[in-house]
Amino acid sequence: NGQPPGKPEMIRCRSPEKETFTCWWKPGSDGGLPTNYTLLYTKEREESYHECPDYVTGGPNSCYFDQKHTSVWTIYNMTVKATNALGSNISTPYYVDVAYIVEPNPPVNLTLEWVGQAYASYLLLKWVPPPRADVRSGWLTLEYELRIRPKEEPEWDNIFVGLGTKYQLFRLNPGIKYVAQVRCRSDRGEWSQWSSESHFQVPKEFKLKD
Amino acid sequence: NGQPPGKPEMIRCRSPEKETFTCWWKPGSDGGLPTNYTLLYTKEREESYHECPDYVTGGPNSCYFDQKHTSVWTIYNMTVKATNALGSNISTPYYVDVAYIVEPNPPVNLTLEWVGQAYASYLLLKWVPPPRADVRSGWLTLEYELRIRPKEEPEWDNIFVGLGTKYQLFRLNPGIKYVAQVRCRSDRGEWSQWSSESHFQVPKEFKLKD
Amino acid sequence: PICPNGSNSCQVSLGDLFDRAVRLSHYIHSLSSEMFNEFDERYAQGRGFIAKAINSCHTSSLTTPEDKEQAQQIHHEDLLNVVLSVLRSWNDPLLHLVSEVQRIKEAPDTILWKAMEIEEQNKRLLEGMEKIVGRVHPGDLGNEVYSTWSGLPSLQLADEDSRLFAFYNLLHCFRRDSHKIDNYLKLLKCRLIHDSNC
Repeated sequence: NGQPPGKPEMIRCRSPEKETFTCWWKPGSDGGLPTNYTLLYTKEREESYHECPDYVTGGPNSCYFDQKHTSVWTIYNMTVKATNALGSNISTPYYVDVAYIVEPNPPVNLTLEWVGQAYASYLLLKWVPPPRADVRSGWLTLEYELRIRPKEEPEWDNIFVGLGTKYQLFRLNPGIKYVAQVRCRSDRGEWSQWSSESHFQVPKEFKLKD
Repeated sequence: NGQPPGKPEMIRCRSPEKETFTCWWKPGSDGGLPTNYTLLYTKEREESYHECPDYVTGGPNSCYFDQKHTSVWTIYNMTVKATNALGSNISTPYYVDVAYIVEPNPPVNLTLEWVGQAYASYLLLKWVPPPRADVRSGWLTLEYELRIRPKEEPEWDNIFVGLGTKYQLFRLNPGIKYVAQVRCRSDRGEWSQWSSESHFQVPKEFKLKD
Repeated sequence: PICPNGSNSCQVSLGDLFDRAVRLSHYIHSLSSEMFNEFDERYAQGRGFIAKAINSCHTSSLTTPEDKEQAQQIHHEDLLNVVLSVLRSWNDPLLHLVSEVQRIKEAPDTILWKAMEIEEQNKRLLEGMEKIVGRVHPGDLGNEVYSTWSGLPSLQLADEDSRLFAFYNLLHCFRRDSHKIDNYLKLLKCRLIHDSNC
């Protein structure tokens, strides 16, 4: 007994640094039989089909494209085919432009430092781009967003920072403990995950300038 | 009496827009006699010597090369010769490629405008590239940097803006007077001088989100 | 979503192609400037290499615009071909640069990493330029004109001064040519995509 496999579906592709990328699919039903999956893709204006170069690196139901197989100059048209003893089923075509699927890894080393000035003390937040991101001169231009909240409060306050990797935060309440995170995105892609949390206790006695 | 002139020295060349450039030299001692200076140069891929086309436009001890006499990605080998009644003295050869001596004039028309929004008011800073820089055709590409500080504070806060000519600044202290300046550079060249200062007083009564 | 109506119109726009090419050429020029400056500071101080580097780039046989007027008068197809020719002329030397840099005494990793990164990104930019040329004037992959490079033996000379000069000259020439490519691409992008109104 058993059935031909259900229709698989491409669900997501992601590139951490516009140099490699990974795509994932969601299998359909396997019809109760051993089913295997083949990902095939063509590039813009090309007739020839290529098979996924690496089914392993990206984990189950995935295809990993290393630098050699990654091009930012073309659109990929990919389908995944499920096959078992009783037949096969192909996903609807899925189009990918690597420049639009960039989701960097989170920034690292978020540090919080209190700068007490006579006039306007502030909290200086500093961080570093994610490792492996060739961001120095613009191949991957990263923008940053901060979020901060008093430790006891649920609601975050989001601050879009832009290109810089530091930020001065004025007008914090004395004596309060704050939690902060930072994330980044390539100007055309998705936001990264938030960095790990950093904590800071604002000094009690600093004079708040009226 | 008197002496032959001391040895002059080429000290600096600068191009404001990669279309013309000016070089300056430092005279040696004039030996107590009237001394005149001649700048001679050769250009890569050319055998012949040329004399400075314009000793006036760039001010004393200078040579100005207009568009007709300016080639980029070409090494100029120049020397300056001091001559008086008792002899002459020649500077050591000075090599320059216009591609690497671009130092633009400062940006102009830096305006500061308060944008009061329900959720987050901000200061909108806008500016315009320096007049003679041809950014429109793409011949020159400029990056910008802002600096801002409360009028009473000595320390500036520098913000690298990148290619844009406007910037939104959130989180300013209500009622405080701020001073801002902007500068620019071309690709890998020198930063321009800072623009003239612009001042702005943040409104007192805007609702501060706690 | 990209390609909403299926694959017939499904391609990266010319504007996006130029955007990526300019971003890459800017990055490559930045890397080449850093590499040249690093090498110059570490190995070339006081050796007068600049004087010997005049008229010594293997690409100087290629006719390229040398000022704004020339660059604006040249037809865009010809300027695209200039970019292709200069890029192709560097495939071979950049490949050898990566292997030969490893033989320089105490060459810092940063110079080696940059040489590898530049060789990789230059190939990527050439792929993009061939795509752009194919899009701007289909059917013509650009004349296969480029300058051959015969500098490998000089990178392997026994005499250290001569060998270091050979490296200096190669890095000096690549910094110059990568700056030309970056500049020409920014001009082309403004002309073809933004109607000369960047």
